[in-house]
Amino acid sequence: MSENAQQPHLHISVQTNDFDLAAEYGLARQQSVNPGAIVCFSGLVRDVTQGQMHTGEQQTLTLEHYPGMTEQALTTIAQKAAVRWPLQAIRIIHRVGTLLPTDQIVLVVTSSAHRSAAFEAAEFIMDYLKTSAPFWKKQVAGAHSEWVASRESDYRAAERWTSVD
Amino acid sequence: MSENAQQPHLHISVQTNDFDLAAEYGLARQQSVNPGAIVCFSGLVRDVTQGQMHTGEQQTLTLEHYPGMTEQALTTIAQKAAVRWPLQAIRIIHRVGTLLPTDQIVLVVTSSAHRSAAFEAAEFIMDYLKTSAPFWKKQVAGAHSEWVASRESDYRAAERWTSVD
Amino acid sequence: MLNIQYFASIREAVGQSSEQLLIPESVRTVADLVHHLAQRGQAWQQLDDNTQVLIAVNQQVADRSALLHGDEEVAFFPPMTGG
Amino acid sequence: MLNIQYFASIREAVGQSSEQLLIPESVRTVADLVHHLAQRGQAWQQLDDNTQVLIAVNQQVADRSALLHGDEEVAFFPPMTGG
Repeated sequence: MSENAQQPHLHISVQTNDFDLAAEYGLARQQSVNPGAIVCFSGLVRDVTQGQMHTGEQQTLTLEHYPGMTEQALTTIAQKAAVRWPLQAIRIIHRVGTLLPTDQIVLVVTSSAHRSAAFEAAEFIMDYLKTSAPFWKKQVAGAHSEWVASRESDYRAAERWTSVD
Repeated sequence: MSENAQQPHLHISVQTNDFDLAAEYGLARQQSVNPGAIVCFSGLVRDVTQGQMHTGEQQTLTLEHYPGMTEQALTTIAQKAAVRWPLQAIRIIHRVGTLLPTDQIVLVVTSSAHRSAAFEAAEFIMDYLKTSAPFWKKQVAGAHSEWVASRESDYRAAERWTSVD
Repeated sequence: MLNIQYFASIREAVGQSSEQLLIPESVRTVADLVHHLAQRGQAWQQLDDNTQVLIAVNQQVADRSALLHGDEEVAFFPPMTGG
Repeated sequence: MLNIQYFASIREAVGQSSEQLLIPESVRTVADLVHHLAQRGQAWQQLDDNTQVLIAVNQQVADRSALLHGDEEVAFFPPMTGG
Protein backbone atom coordinates (compact mmCIF):
# COMPACT_ATOMS: atom_id res chain seq x y z
CA MET A 1 0.00 0.00 0.00
CA SER A 2 1.20 3.45 -0.87
CA GLU A 3 1.42 6.13 1.79
CA ASN A 4 -0.96 8.14 -0.33
CA ALA A 5 -4.17 6.29 0.33
CA GLN A 6 -6.08 9.29 -1.00
CA GLN A 7 -5.79 9.75 -4.74
CA PRO A 8 -5.52 13.38 -5.82
CA HIS A 9 -8.18 15.01 -7.96
CA LEU A 10 -6.77 14.85 -11.45
CA HIS A 11 -7.67 17.12 -14.36
CA ILE A 12 -5.92 16.96 -17.72
CA SER A 13 -6.78 18.97 -20.80
CA VAL A 14 -5.23 19.49 -24.24
CA GLN A 15 -6.93 22.45 -25.84
CA THR A 16 -6.59 25.24 -28.38
CA ASN A 17 -8.29 27.78 -26.09
CA ASP A 18 -6.41 29.86 -23.60
CA PHE A 19 -6.72 28.85 -19.93
CA ASP A 20 -7.61 30.89 -16.88
CA LEU A 21 -4.94 30.33 -14.22
CA ALA A 22 -7.15 31.86 -11.52
CA ALA A 23 -10.01 29.48 -12.28
CA GLU A 24 -7.68 26.48 -12.23
CA TYR A 25 -6.12 27.61 -8.96
CA GLY A 26 -9.62 28.04 -7.51
CA LEU A 27 -10.63 24.53 -8.58
CA ALA A 28 -7.46 22.97 -7.16
CA ARG A 29 -8.14 24.82 -3.91
CA GLN A 30 -11.75 23.63 -3.79
CA GLN A 31 -10.89 20.03 -4.59
CA SER A 32 -8.19 19.77 -1.95
CA VAL A 33 -9.30 18.52 1.45
CA ASN A 34 -6.87 20.37 3.69
CA PRO A 35 -4.16 21.90 1.54
CA GLY A 36 -1.25 23.86 2.96
CA ALA A 37 0.42 24.68 -0.34
CA ILE A 38 -0.59 25.19 -3.95
CA VAL A 39 1.93 25.67 -6.75
CA CYS A 40 0.88 27.00 -10.16
CA PHE A 41 3.40 26.82 -12.98
CA SER A 42 2.64 28.64 -16.18
CA GLY A 43 4.77 28.39 -19.32
CA LEU A 44 4.62 31.28 -21.79
CA VAL A 45 5.69 31.74 -25.41
CA ARG A 46 9.00 33.58 -25.47
CA ASP A 47 9.91 35.95 -28.26
CA VAL A 48 13.12 34.32 -29.44
CA THR A 49 13.60 36.76 -32.32
CA GLN A 50 13.82 39.87 -30.16
CA GLY A 51 15.56 42.63 -32.07
CA GLN A 52 16.40 40.30 -34.95
CA MET A 53 13.29 40.77 -37.06
CA HIS A 54 12.11 43.36 -39.53
CA THR A 55 9.26 45.47 -38.28
CA GLY A 56 5.89 43.99 -38.98
CA GLU A 57 7.02 40.39 -38.94
CA GLN A 58 5.25 38.49 -36.21
CA GLN A 59 6.80 35.43 -34.66
CA THR A 60 4.38 32.57 -34.11
CA LEU A 61 4.71 29.21 -32.42
CA THR A 62 2.65 26.27 -33.62
CA LEU A 63 2.14 23.33 -31.31
CA GLU A 64 1.39 19.95 -32.82
CA HIS A 65 0.54 16.91 -30.73
CA TYR A 66 -0.42 13.24 -31.03
CA PRO A 67 -4.11 13.09 -30.19
CA GLY A 68 -4.91 9.98 -28.20
CA MET A 69 -1.41 9.49 -26.90
CA THR A 70 -1.08 12.97 -25.39
CA GLU A 71 -3.69 12.72 -22.65
CA GLN A 72 -2.53 9.22 -21.83
CA ALA A 73 1.09 10.41 -21.51
CA LEU A 74 0.05 13.33 -19.29
CA THR A 75 -2.08 11.04 -17.13
CA THR A 76 0.86 8.67 -16.68
CA ILE A 77 3.11 11.56 -15.61
CA ALA A 78 0.50 12.82 -13.13
CA GLN A 79 0.03 9.33 -11.70
CA LYS A 80 3.77 8.95 -11.20
CA ALA A 81 3.78 12.25 -9.30
CA ALA A 82 0.82 11.10 -7.19
CA VAL A 83 2.67 7.94 -6.15
CA ARG A 84 5.73 9.93 -5.19
CA TRP A 85 4.22 12.88 -3.31
CA PRO A 86 1.09 13.22 -1.13
CA LEU A 87 -0.89 15.41 -3.51
CA GLN A 88 -4.50 16.53 -3.18
CA ALA A 89 -5.07 17.91 -6.67
CA ILE A 90 -3.20 17.93 -9.98
CA ARG A 91 -4.27 20.02 -12.95
CA ILE A 92 -2.42 19.97 -16.27
CA ILE A 93 -3.49 22.04 -19.27
CA HIS A 94 -1.49 22.16 -22.49
CA ARG A 95 -2.44 24.26 -25.46
CA VAL A 96 -2.00 23.26 -29.09
CA GLY A 97 -2.36 25.26 -32.30
CA THR A 98 -0.79 28.59 -33.19
CA LEU A 99 0.33 30.93 -30.40
CA LEU A 100 1.98 34.33 -30.18
CA PRO A 101 4.76 35.61 -27.90
CA THR A 102 3.54 36.14 -24.31
CA ASP A 103 0.68 33.62 -24.81
CA GLN A 104 0.23 30.97 -22.16
CA ILE A 105 1.22 27.48 -23.37
CA VAL A 106 1.07 25.18 -20.39
CA LEU A 107 -0.26 25.16 -16.84
CA VAL A 108 0.52 22.76 -14.01
CA VAL A 109 -1.19 23.14 -10.64
CA THR A 110 -0.36 20.92 -7.66
CA SER A 111 -1.72 21.05 -4.13
CA SER A 112 -0.50 19.28 -1.02
CA ALA A 113 -0.36 19.59 2.74
CA HIS A 114 3.36 20.33 2.35
CA ARG A 115 5.08 22.97 0.28
CA SER A 116 8.04 20.82 -0.74
CA ALA A 117 5.67 18.18 -2.15
CA ALA A 118 3.70 20.76 -4.15
CA PHE A 119 6.90 22.35 -5.50
CA GLU A 120 8.66 19.11 -6.37
CA ALA A 121 5.60 17.52 -7.96
CA ALA A 122 5.00 20.55 -10.21
CA GLU A 123 8.62 20.59 -11.30
CA PHE A 124 8.63 16.81 -11.82
CA ILE A 125 5.49 17.05 -13.98
CA MET A 126 6.99 19.85 -16.08
CA ASP A 127 10.30 18.01 -16.53
CA TYR A 128 8.56 14.85 -17.73
CA LEU A 129 6.04 16.74 -19.80
CA LYS A 130 8.93 18.37 -21.70
CA THR A 131 10.53 15.05 -22.56
CA SER A 132 7.77 12.46 -22.68
CA ALA A 133 4.49 14.05 -23.72
CA PRO A 134 4.04 14.06 -27.51
CA PHE A 135 4.06 17.78 -28.30
CA TRP A 136 6.20 19.46 -30.93
CA LYS A 137 6.83 23.15 -31.44
CA LYS A 138 7.42 24.92 -34.73
CA GLN A 139 8.71 28.45 -34.70
CA VAL A 140 7.72 30.69 -37.61
CA ALA A 141 9.27 34.12 -38.07
CA GLY A 142 8.55 35.82 -41.35
CA ALA A 143 9.58 33.50 -44.19
CA HIS A 144 11.67 31.34 -41.92
CA SER A 145 10.27 28.39 -40.02
CA GLU A 146 11.87 25.62 -38.03
CA TRP A 147 11.02 22.86 -35.61
CA VAL A 148 12.28 23.64 -32.16
CA ALA A 149 15.11 21.28 -31.24
CA SER A 150 14.87 19.24 -28.08
CA ARG A 151 17.19 20.41 -25.34
CA GLU A 152 19.77 18.35 -23.55
CA SER A 153 19.02 20.39 -20.41
CA ASP A 154 15.41 19.13 -20.46
CA TYR A 155 16.60 15.53 -20.52
CA ARG A 156 18.99 16.17 -17.66
CA ALA A 157 16.16 17.81 -15.72
CA ALA A 158 13.97 14.74 -16.15
CA GLU A 159 16.78 12.31 -15.37
CA ARG A 160 17.52 13.75 -11.97
CA TRP A 161 14.16 12.36 -10.76
CA THR A 162 15.18 8.82 -11.66
CA SER A 163 18.46 8.91 -9.75
CA VAL A 164 16.64 8.96 -6.42
CA ASP A 165 14.12 6.22 -7.23
CA MET B 1 29.23 42.28 -12.31
CA SER B 2 26.41 39.84 -11.88
CA GLU B 3 25.03 37.92 -14.83
CA ASN B 4 21.69 39.48 -14.02
CA ALA B 5 22.26 42.98 -15.29
CA GLN B 6 18.51 43.52 -15.29
CA GLN B 7 17.00 43.81 -11.81
CA PRO B 8 13.62 42.11 -11.48
CA HIS B 9 10.49 44.08 -10.67
CA LEU B 10 10.05 43.63 -6.95
CA HIS B 11 6.81 43.93 -4.99
CA ILE B 12 6.55 43.16 -1.30
CA SER B 13 3.51 43.59 0.88
CA VAL B 14 2.56 42.69 4.45
CA GLN B 15 -1.19 43.12 4.81
CA THR B 16 -4.25 42.03 6.72
CA ASN B 17 -6.38 41.86 3.56
CA ASP B 18 -6.64 38.77 1.43
CA PHE B 19 -4.73 38.77 -1.85
CA ASP B 20 -5.86 37.97 -5.38
CA LEU B 21 -3.49 35.40 -6.88
CA ALA B 22 -4.81 36.07 -10.38
CA ALA B 23 -4.12 39.79 -10.13
CA GLU B 24 -0.60 39.16 -8.82
CA TYR B 25 0.08 36.64 -11.58
CA GLY B 26 -1.18 39.18 -14.12
CA LEU B 27 1.09 41.89 -12.76
CA ALA B 28 4.14 39.60 -12.75
CA ARG B 29 3.32 38.68 -16.33
CA GLN B 30 2.99 42.33 -17.39
CA GLN B 31 6.16 43.43 -15.64
CA SER B 32 8.29 40.68 -17.17
CA VAL B 33 10.02 41.54 -20.41
CA ASN B 34 10.09 38.15 -22.07
CA PRO B 35 9.15 35.51 -19.52
CA GLY B 36 9.05 31.81 -20.30
CA ALA B 37 7.93 30.64 -16.88
CA ILE B 38 5.93 32.00 -13.97
CA VAL B 39 5.60 30.15 -10.66
CA CYS B 40 2.95 31.12 -8.10
CA PHE B 41 3.21 29.59 -4.66
CA SER B 42 0.31 30.04 -2.29
CA GLY B 43 0.34 28.94 1.35
CA LEU B 44 -2.99 28.23 3.03
CA VAL B 45 -4.11 27.83 6.63
CA ARG B 46 -4.43 24.13 7.39
CA ASP B 47 -7.01 22.80 9.80
CA VAL B 48 -4.73 21.02 12.24
CA THR B 49 -7.53 20.07 14.60
CA GLN B 50 -9.47 17.96 12.11
CA GLY B 51 -11.73 15.57 13.92
CA GLN B 52 -10.32 16.52 17.31
CA MET B 53 -12.61 19.39 18.19
CA HIS B 54 -16.07 19.72 19.59
CA THR B 55 -18.65 20.91 17.15
CA GLY B 56 -18.91 24.64 16.94
CA GLU B 57 -15.35 25.37 17.96
CA GLN B 58 -13.55 27.22 15.21
CA GLN B 59 -9.80 27.01 14.87
CA THR B 60 -8.11 30.32 14.12
CA LEU B 61 -4.54 31.27 13.33
CA THR B 62 -3.20 34.66 14.35
CA LEU B 63 -0.11 36.00 12.63
CA GLU B 64 2.02 38.54 14.45
CA HIS B 65 4.98 40.27 12.83
CA TYR B 66 7.68 42.85 13.50
CA PRO B 67 6.63 45.94 11.56
CA GLY B 68 9.62 47.66 10.06
CA MET B 69 11.83 44.61 10.09
CA THR B 70 9.45 42.40 8.12
CA GLU B 71 9.52 44.22 4.80
CA GLN B 72 13.26 44.67 5.10
CA ALA B 73 13.75 40.94 5.73
CA LEU B 74 11.52 40.02 2.77
CA THR B 75 13.36 42.49 0.54
CA THR B 76 16.70 40.96 1.54
CA ILE B 77 15.42 37.47 0.71
CA ALA B 78 14.10 38.65 -2.68
CA GLN B 79 17.39 40.36 -3.46
CA LYS B 80 19.34 37.21 -2.64
CA ALA B 81 17.10 35.30 -5.05
CA ALA B 82 17.61 37.96 -7.72
CA VAL B 83 21.40 37.63 -7.47
CA ARG B 84 21.19 33.88 -7.76
CA TRP B 85 18.66 33.44 -10.58
CA PRO B 86 17.82 35.53 -13.67
CA LEU B 87 14.40 36.71 -12.53
CA GLN B 88 12.14 39.24 -14.21
CA ALA B 89 9.60 39.79 -11.43
CA ILE B 90 9.26 38.81 -7.78
CA ARG B 91 6.08 39.37 -5.79
CA ILE B 92 5.79 38.46 -2.11
CA ILE B 93 2.62 39.02 -0.09
CA HIS B 94 2.28 37.88 3.50
CA ARG B 95 -0.85 38.34 5.54
CA VAL B 96 -0.98 39.15 9.24
CA GLY B 97 -3.87 39.17 11.70
CA THR B 98 -6.40 36.43 12.39
CA LEU B 99 -7.10 33.83 9.70
CA LEU B 100 -9.32 30.78 9.37
CA PRO B 101 -8.61 27.33 7.91
CA THR B 102 -8.40 27.41 4.08
CA ASP B 103 -7.51 31.13 4.12
CA GLN B 104 -4.57 32.24 2.02
CA ILE B 105 -1.54 33.25 4.15
CA VAL B 106 1.34 33.84 1.79
CA LEU B 107 1.97 34.30 -1.91
CA VAL B 108 5.25 34.17 -3.82
CA VAL B 109 5.33 34.80 -7.56
CA THR B 110 8.53 34.51 -9.61
CA SER B 111 9.02 34.93 -13.34
CA SER B 112 12.01 34.07 -15.46
CA ALA B 113 13.00 33.07 -18.96
CA HIS B 114 13.70 29.60 -17.57
CA ARG B 115 11.43 27.30 -15.62
CA SER B 116 14.11 25.95 -13.30
CA ALA B 117 15.02 29.50 -12.23
CA ALA B 118 11.38 30.40 -11.52
CA PHE B 119 10.81 27.16 -9.56
CA GLU B 120 14.02 27.33 -7.55
CA ALA B 121 13.69 31.01 -6.74
CA ALA B 122 10.12 30.58 -5.47
CA GLU B 123 11.16 27.65 -3.29
CA PHE B 124 14.26 29.51 -2.05
CA ILE B 125 12.13 32.53 -1.11
CA MET B 126 9.63 30.37 0.76
CA ASP B 127 12.36 28.45 2.61
CA TYR B 128 14.03 31.65 3.80
CA LEU B 129 10.75 33.37 4.52
CA LYS B 130 9.86 30.52 6.88
CA THR B 131 13.08 30.85 8.86
CA SER B 132 14.21 34.46 8.57
CA ALA B 133 11.23 36.76 8.17
CA PRO B 134 9.84 37.91 11.54
CA PHE B 135 6.38 36.33 11.54
CA TRP B 136 4.94 34.22 14.34
CA LYS B 137 1.83 32.07 14.30
CA LYS B 138 -0.50 31.42 17.19
CA GLN B 139 -3.04 28.65 16.91
CA VAL B 140 -6.29 29.06 18.82
CA ALA B 141 -8.78 26.20 19.07
CA GLY B 142 -11.58 26.69 21.55
CA ALA B 143 -10.10 27.47 24.98
CA HIS B 144 -6.67 26.20 23.97
CA SER B 145 -4.07 28.41 22.33
CA GLU B 146 -0.42 27.93 21.55
CA TRP B 147 2.40 29.47 19.58
CA VAL B 148 3.31 27.31 16.63
CA ALA B 149 6.76 25.77 17.15
CA SER B 150 9.43 26.29 14.54
CA ARG B 151 10.17 23.19 12.52
CA GLU B 152 13.52 21.53 12.10
CA SER B 153 12.46 20.61 8.54
CA ASP B 154 12.13 24.31 7.68
CA TYR B 155 15.68 24.95 8.82
CA ARG B 156 16.97 22.01 6.82
CA ALA B 157 15.06 23.30 3.78
CA ALA B 158 16.74 26.71 4.08
CA GLU B 159 20.18 25.25 4.75
CA ARG B 160 20.29 23.25 1.54
CA TRP B 161 20.59 26.55 -0.37
CA THR B 162 23.76 27.49 1.49
CA SER B 163 25.54 24.23 0.80
CA VAL B 164 25.90 25.12 -2.87
CA ASP B 165 27.01 28.71 -2.36
CA MET C 1 -3.51 -3.46 -41.13
CA LEU C 2 -0.99 -1.25 -39.37
CA ASN C 3 -2.11 2.29 -38.72
CA ILE C 4 1.03 4.39 -39.13
CA GLN C 5 1.20 8.00 -37.91
CA TYR C 6 3.89 10.58 -38.66
CA PHE C 7 4.36 13.74 -36.64
CA ALA C 8 6.15 17.09 -36.82
CA SER C 9 9.43 17.12 -38.82
CA ILE C 10 9.01 13.41 -39.69
CA ARG C 11 5.53 14.09 -41.09
CA GLU C 12 6.92 16.91 -43.22
CA ALA C 13 9.87 14.84 -44.41
CA VAL C 14 7.80 11.84 -45.54
CA GLY C 15 5.03 14.08 -46.87
CA GLN C 16 2.14 12.34 -45.13
CA SER C 17 0.55 12.29 -41.72
CA SER C 18 -0.75 8.72 -41.66
CA GLU C 19 -1.32 5.60 -43.67
CA GLN C 20 -2.84 2.15 -43.41
CA LEU C 21 -0.30 -0.54 -44.26
CA LEU C 22 -0.58 -4.31 -44.72
CA ILE C 23 2.83 -5.59 -43.68
CA PRO C 24 4.46 -8.70 -45.15
CA GLU C 25 4.95 -11.64 -42.79
CA SER C 26 8.68 -10.96 -42.68
CA VAL C 27 7.98 -7.75 -40.70
CA ARG C 28 7.88 -8.93 -37.09
CA THR C 29 9.39 -6.03 -35.17
CA VAL C 30 9.51 -2.25 -35.35
CA ALA C 31 13.06 -2.60 -36.72
CA ASP C 32 11.71 -4.78 -39.56
CA LEU C 33 9.01 -2.19 -40.29
CA VAL C 34 11.60 0.57 -40.41
CA HIS C 35 13.74 -1.41 -42.91
CA HIS C 36 10.63 -2.06 -44.97
CA LEU C 37 9.67 1.64 -45.08
CA ALA C 38 13.28 2.74 -45.73
CA GLN C 39 13.13 1.06 -49.15
CA ARG C 40 10.75 3.81 -50.29
CA GLY C 41 13.58 6.30 -50.72
CA GLN C 42 15.78 8.87 -49.08
CA ALA C 43 13.14 10.65 -46.97
CA TRP C 44 12.16 7.29 -45.52
CA GLN C 45 15.73 6.20 -44.98
CA GLN C 46 15.97 8.59 -42.03
CA LEU C 47 13.50 6.43 -40.08
CA ASP C 48 16.27 3.84 -40.09
CA ASP C 49 19.35 6.06 -39.96
CA ASN C 50 18.32 8.77 -37.53
CA THR C 51 18.50 7.63 -33.93
CA GLN C 52 16.60 10.81 -33.05
CA VAL C 53 13.46 9.29 -34.58
CA LEU C 54 11.23 8.07 -31.75
CA ILE C 55 8.61 5.37 -32.06
CA ALA C 56 5.37 4.63 -30.26
CA VAL C 57 3.41 1.41 -30.56
CA ASN C 58 -0.23 1.70 -29.54
CA GLN C 59 0.53 5.14 -28.13
CA GLN C 60 3.32 3.96 -25.83
CA VAL C 61 6.94 4.84 -26.56
CA ALA C 62 8.63 1.64 -27.74
CA ASP C 63 12.03 0.61 -28.97
CA ARG C 64 12.90 -1.04 -32.22
CA SER C 65 12.84 -4.52 -30.81
CA ALA C 66 9.10 -4.19 -30.06
CA LEU C 67 7.06 -6.98 -31.69
CA LEU C 68 4.33 -6.21 -34.22
CA HIS C 69 1.33 -8.40 -34.93
CA GLY C 70 0.20 -6.26 -37.83
CA ASP C 71 -2.81 -4.48 -36.31
CA GLU C 72 -1.01 -1.91 -34.18
CA GLU C 73 -0.91 1.85 -34.31
CA VAL C 74 2.73 2.76 -34.92
CA ALA C 75 3.90 6.37 -34.74
CA PHE C 76 7.15 8.03 -35.80
CA PHE C 77 8.17 11.40 -34.39
CA PRO C 78 11.13 13.53 -33.36
CA PRO C 79 12.05 14.15 -29.71
CA MET C 80 9.24 15.92 -27.90
CA THR C 81 9.44 19.65 -27.33
CA GLY C 82 6.27 20.60 -25.49
CA GLY C 83 5.84 22.60 -22.35
CA MET D 1 17.65 55.41 25.03
CA LEU D 2 17.29 51.86 23.83
CA ASN D 3 14.01 51.01 22.16
CA ILE D 4 13.30 47.40 23.16
CA GLN D 5 10.64 45.32 21.41
CA TYR D 6 9.23 41.96 22.49
CA PHE D 7 7.33 39.66 20.16
CA ALA D 8 5.09 36.60 20.25
CA SER D 9 5.72 34.17 23.16
CA ILE D 10 8.45 36.45 24.56
CA ARG D 11 6.07 39.41 24.57
CA GLU D 12 3.50 37.32 26.43
CA ALA D 13 6.07 36.01 28.93
CA VAL D 14 7.48 39.42 29.86
CA GLY D 15 4.05 41.03 29.76
CA GLN D 16 4.95 43.99 27.57
CA SER D 17 5.47 44.68 23.89
CA SER D 18 8.05 47.45 24.10
CA GLU D 19 9.89 49.82 26.39
CA GLN D 20 12.36 52.69 26.30
CA LEU D 21 15.41 51.93 28.44
CA LEU D 22 18.38 54.01 29.51
CA ILE D 23 21.18 51.49 29.91
CA PRO D 24 24.04 51.82 32.40
CA GLU D 25 27.49 52.29 30.94
CA SER D 26 28.43 48.74 31.91
CA VAL D 27 26.01 47.43 29.24
CA ARG D 28 28.13 47.34 26.10
CA THR D 29 26.81 44.29 24.26
CA VAL D 30 23.56 42.45 23.73
CA ALA D 31 24.80 39.84 26.22
CA ASP D 32 25.25 42.60 28.82
CA LEU D 33 21.73 43.87 28.12
CA VAL D 34 20.32 40.38 28.55
CA HIS D 35 22.06 39.97 31.94
CA HIS D 36 20.75 43.37 32.95
CA LEU D 37 17.16 42.49 32.03
CA ALA D 38 17.42 39.01 33.60
CA GLN D 39 17.71 40.62 37.03
CA ARG D 40 14.05 41.63 36.78
CA GLY D 41 12.87 38.12 37.63
CA GLN D 42 12.05 34.70 36.32
CA ALA D 43 10.15 35.68 33.18
CA TRP D 44 13.12 37.81 32.15
CA GLN D 45 15.63 35.13 33.04
CA GLN D 46 14.60 33.22 29.93
CA LEU D 47 16.12 35.93 27.73
CA ASP D 48 19.43 34.76 29.13
CA ASP D 49 18.77 31.04 29.58
CA ASN D 50 16.80 30.15 26.50
CA THR D 51 19.00 29.80 23.44
CA GLN D 52 15.81 29.77 21.38
CA VAL D 53 15.39 33.49 22.06
CA LEU D 54 16.48 35.39 18.97
CA ILE D 55 17.68 38.99 18.91
CA ALA D 56 17.62 41.74 16.32
CA VAL D 57 19.54 45.00 16.59
CA ASN D 58 18.20 47.78 14.41
CA GLN D 59 15.97 45.24 12.67
CA GLN D 60 18.80 42.90 11.67
CA VAL D 61 19.22 39.54 13.37
CA ALA D 62 22.28 39.80 15.63
CA ASP D 63 24.12 37.62 18.09
CA ARG D 64 24.82 38.31 21.72
CA SER D 65 28.26 39.71 21.05
CA ALA D 66 26.77 42.63 19.07
CA LEU D 67 27.84 46.01 20.47
CA LEU D 68 25.29 48.51 21.75
CA HIS D 69 25.79 52.27 21.86
CA GLY D 70 22.57 52.84 23.74
CA ASP D 71 20.34 54.28 21.02
CA GLU D 72 19.52 51.09 19.14
CA GLU D 73 16.27 49.28 18.57
CA VAL D 74 16.71 45.84 20.13
CA ALA D 75 14.11 43.12 19.66
CA PHE D 76 13.61 39.76 21.37
CA PHE D 77 11.56 37.04 19.76
CA PRO D 78 11.23 33.26 19.36
CA PRO D 79 12.20 31.43 16.14
CA MET D 80 10.15 32.65 13.22
CA THR D 81 7.19 30.61 12.03
CA GLY D 82 5.70 32.52 9.10
CA GLY D 83 4.78 31.30 5.64
